[in-house]
Amino acid sequence: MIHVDNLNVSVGNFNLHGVNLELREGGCLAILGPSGAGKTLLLETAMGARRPNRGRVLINGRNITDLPPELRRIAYIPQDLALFPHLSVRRNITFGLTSGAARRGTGEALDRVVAMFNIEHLLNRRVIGTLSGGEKQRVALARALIAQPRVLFLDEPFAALDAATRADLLRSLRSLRQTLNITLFLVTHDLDEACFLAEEVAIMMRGRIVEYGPRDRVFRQPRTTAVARFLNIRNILPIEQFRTTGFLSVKASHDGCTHVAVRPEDVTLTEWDDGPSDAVHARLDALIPLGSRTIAELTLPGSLRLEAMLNHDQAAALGRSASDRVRVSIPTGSMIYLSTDAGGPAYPAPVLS
Amino acid sequence: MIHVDNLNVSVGNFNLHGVNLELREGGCLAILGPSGAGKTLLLETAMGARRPNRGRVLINGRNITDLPPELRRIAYIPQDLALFPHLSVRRNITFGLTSGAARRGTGEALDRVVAMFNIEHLLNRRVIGTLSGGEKQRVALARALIAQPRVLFLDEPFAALDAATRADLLRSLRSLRQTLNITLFLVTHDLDEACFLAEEVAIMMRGRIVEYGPRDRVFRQPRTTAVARFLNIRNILPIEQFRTTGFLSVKASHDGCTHVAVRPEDVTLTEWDDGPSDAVHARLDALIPLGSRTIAELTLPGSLRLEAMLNHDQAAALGRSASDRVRVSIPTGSMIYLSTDAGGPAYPAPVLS
Amino acid sequence: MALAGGVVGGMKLSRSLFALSLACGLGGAVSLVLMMLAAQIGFAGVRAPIAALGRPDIQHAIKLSLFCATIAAGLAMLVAIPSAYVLARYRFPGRILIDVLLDIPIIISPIAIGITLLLMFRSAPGSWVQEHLLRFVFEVPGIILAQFIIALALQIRVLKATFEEINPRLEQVARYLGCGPWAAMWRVTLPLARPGMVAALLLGWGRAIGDYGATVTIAGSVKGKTDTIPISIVLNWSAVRIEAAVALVMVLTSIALLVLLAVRLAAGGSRT
Amino acid sequence: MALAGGVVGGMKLSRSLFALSLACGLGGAVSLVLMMLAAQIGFAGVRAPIAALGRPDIQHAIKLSLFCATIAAGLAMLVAIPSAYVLARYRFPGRILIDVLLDIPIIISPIAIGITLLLMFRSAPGSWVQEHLLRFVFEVPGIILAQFIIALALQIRVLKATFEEINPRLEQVARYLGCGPWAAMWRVTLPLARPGMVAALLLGWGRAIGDYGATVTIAGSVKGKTDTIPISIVLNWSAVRIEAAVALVMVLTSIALLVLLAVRLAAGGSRT
Repeated sequence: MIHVDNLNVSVGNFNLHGVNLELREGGCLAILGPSGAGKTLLLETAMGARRPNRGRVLINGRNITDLPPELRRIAYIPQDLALFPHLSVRRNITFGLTSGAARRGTGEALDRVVAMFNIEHLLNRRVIGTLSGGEKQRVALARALIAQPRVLFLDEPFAALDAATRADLLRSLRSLRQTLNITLFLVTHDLDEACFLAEEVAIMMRGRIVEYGPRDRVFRQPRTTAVARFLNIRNILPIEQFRTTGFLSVKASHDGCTHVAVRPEDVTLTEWDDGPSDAVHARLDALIPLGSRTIAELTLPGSLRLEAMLNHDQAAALGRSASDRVRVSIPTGSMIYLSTDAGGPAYPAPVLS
Repeated sequence: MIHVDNLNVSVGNFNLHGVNLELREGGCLAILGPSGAGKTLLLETAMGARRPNRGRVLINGRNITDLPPELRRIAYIPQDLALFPHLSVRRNITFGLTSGAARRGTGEALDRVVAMFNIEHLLNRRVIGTLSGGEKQRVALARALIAQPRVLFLDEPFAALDAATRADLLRSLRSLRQTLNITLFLVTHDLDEACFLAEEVAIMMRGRIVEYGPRDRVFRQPRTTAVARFLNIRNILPIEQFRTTGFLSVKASHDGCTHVAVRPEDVTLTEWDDGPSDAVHARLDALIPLGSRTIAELTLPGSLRLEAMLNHDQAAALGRSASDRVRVSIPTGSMIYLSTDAGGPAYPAPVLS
Repeated sequence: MALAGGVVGGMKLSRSLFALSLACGLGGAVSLVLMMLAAQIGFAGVRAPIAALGRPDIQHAIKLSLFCATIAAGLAMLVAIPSAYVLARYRFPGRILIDVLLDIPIIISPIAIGITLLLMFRSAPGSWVQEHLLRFVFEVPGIILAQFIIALALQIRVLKATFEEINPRLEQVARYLGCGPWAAMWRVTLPLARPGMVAALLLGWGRAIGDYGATVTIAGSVKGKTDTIPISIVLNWSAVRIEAAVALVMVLTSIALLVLLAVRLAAGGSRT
Repeated sequence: MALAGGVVGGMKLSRSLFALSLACGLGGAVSLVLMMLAAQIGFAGVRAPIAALGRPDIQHAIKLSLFCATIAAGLAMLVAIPSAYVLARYRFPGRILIDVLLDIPIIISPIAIGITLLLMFRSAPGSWVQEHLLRFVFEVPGIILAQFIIALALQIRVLKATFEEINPRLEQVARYLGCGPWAAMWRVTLPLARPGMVAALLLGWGRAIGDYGATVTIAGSVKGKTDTIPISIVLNWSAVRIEAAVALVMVLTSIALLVLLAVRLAAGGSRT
């Protein structure tokens, strides 16, 4: 439905380089990346708010690169929501319906979105500033969707909300997608949001798409250290160092890859004397409970540090043990082989004290 | 070490009501709450940036309510970090050392914090604006800690960062606490941050502390629906409705409680024909993979909706099953009994479409 | 502990000095203005000046000033709104140069503006305009032109700041909600700019009504014809009709106060 | 599809009209200012005015103006900085009233300021000051006082906006890092306010040097004594020494341009 075709944009001395994306009708594409990667610039260019130096944007095969915004039938929710501060909630929501034919259907359209987002009680509020964060979000969604746009562009829409409100809105938006069959183009730096809403994910760094594909492929099999680090896969280690520590199941070389990443939830800990034969001895430094799960911090021979994620029962068992020594094993299938980015790590390597 | 004693503050028509808190030396207290709850106001009053209407703040038994800020030996990192834009990174970090005796030790003190946060390579940057979000954080921490303060006050310090950078900084701060034995006073709306750093948690809503205690107690056994909702416990249901659905192990009445909350990770799903005898039949509406875990959305008899959190293996097993019917069971011990807040829900109830 | 007490004591003194010097600065500035207001009333009370307001020549001056300033400030708004909008919203080569050019009439001496206008009407195209279209020199249109220029520059400055404070994303969202550029401006930008537009109109009007240098240079002080309030003040003062002059000074002061209060109210009203 | 094309065509026209009307507004404003600048040069070229600059009475006027405006604007800064800081940082009862009072000298007619100062010096305490301390009326100190008031109000306004734009948390963090209130101001606030302070000084100075109404009322136009540039312009123009008057107008215009450019450079330099 939406094709972004070799888009090049410059702002000051920041550039977007040859971005190609494709989004099918009713689908959801998430653009993920650290701040400053150019995500918002890409979104604004795809929407038509900025003119690209080169490249085209097509909707249903029609080139809309030069179409004025008011004729595009797309909706846009920016990070700050941009609710109109001089209008009541009702007038904010119906803002897009005052021209021509749409005006006659205002009543039903309003009823429809009001029911959809359950904001009946807010309709007569005169001052937008007194709404809570979640209420503002729902009003912004109602305003954007009242005219039944073809595509909804979202720029970090939930960044300022607390966990419970965000979780509610994510579920709202997810069920809306199914009801309305609307296409979503989502920019975010939050992994959970992308995971929850999108089928396709593109990861952007320094003005380039560095990974692009189905969500599960991108999240489970990143290809470079920079992307793996951005995806918050905590254990990223040089292959050689990993092997010399005793994990002999790690392949010595693999398509020119230099690093191996292992998710904390794929690391298995057992007590000192049990465990499979390929397990490696390690010292358990700390158990940090985090909601229903527990992070275990480990030190392996050669001062190698690893993190493991345990569920409640495993953590309780380890916590009871008198010794701080454990055996660590990692299934061969859960090793992710990574190459180092040609231009050095696009994402600065964290160093801890 | 820090005692906040019956603090009352007014700003405009917002009030903090009789806040009492206690923080031991080397401890970490997190103030959690939705935005607009008064968290920052509490922090600023505890630091002495605002004068309370009533109440006192003591550090080590000494009343510091009237002590000017520069004599308090506390450090402060606001949400926007407030790095000095006209100074280089080096001069930002050493800003606090230019008076009197501290000046002579500048060299060593600088070396110490630079090593601690691994910011050697940033020292000679002249313009703060070109640092990345994570780099700015580390510079702000170095500036705050160079003069070895007794307490560090943090106001939403990691709100603008992506998951990987935040995770790195949380681990830095956690290990620093152990190395430096510094006391932390943290304001945040992020549950994971509080969980990761704090031993004590206070939950604030509308200018009042509504829950206060050890982290595990507060997170595992909230007492009111508003707090449970803020803690993002997805399944909060009226006791009666829950019982009539078939969960007979739910006590009909319990200390005047009206609702029961169940964490999604405590809900067990099994295939239609297995499962314990007290299990209830339900329809599986959706499986939403989220990182290493999967959310299952269920509909129970009486249109009751529940969420369950599954690990990878459980989800895979359910995913293979041809039927969308499952059996749901909930261990008696994981039911959290809640009372409704006297003044109605302090936190607006979310309603989904 | 005694030492620490000493340090705290010293700090307290330094902090008091800090507060004191701030208070002195502000107190000095405020008392200067208050002394000036007191001097006006102290000189002749309010009765004699109010009586002087009844004189026909003073009524003529007040009417002429209100007429000219209102037309000048109104016309200037029509030019100032689009100019300020372009400068606030678009980036184009030469923007900074234009910005500087448009600030000249704010900072330059009104005398220089007046002389420059006289030079313009002495040139060949200027003379042609004078002869065939409209006489400006020593005439009421000259007053309006001078005041137009003085109001315009100030209005552009105020409106530019106003438009810059309005989140441009509001207009962008309005466009995606189906508004053309006119509709987006009419339904979003202008309503939000209303306090700034009121301020620009009133401040420009106030500056126009108080102008002496530019007005007197191009329109002269022709008694009964081009004597605006400031010109009439000078005429009366030199003729030692002090009550009449003071009466008009008090009129100008009251106008200034009313304008400033109205601007505050407009700005405050938008914040509720 | 044809209909849609028609709609798009109509929209295009409406959008062109939008751009056109914006361009007309800005173009009109800019060309008015350019015409004024052209009129100055067009009248006598630049040679005759430059020659006129050599005349001793004109040199006296320029020297006097530079002297008075520099002292007036410098002194005004000493009062304006603490006043603006208090107004920007503290909330106290009466703050808005003080704010309005301090804006009066910006919006009021300079003639009214001058007459008010004369009235002040006619009062008993004013006469005592004149006789025992310093003569103001018809003297150079009178020029400086008038220009001080004119510069002060503008400077407070500019500095207040500057201080308001500086994140107050920077000072707060500086305090917790061990700075007293003086040190926090000296090491954080003032360095960050430097572009604004340069702008306030230059704009106040530019307004002071261009003032005619207030200066002429309190200090008169005593040739060779209180004839600042604007007063000298009027004296020369009435004596039909047009080249001399135009020369001084061009001096004022150049000063205005230089001040505005310097303000831009100061602001731009801080952004790198």
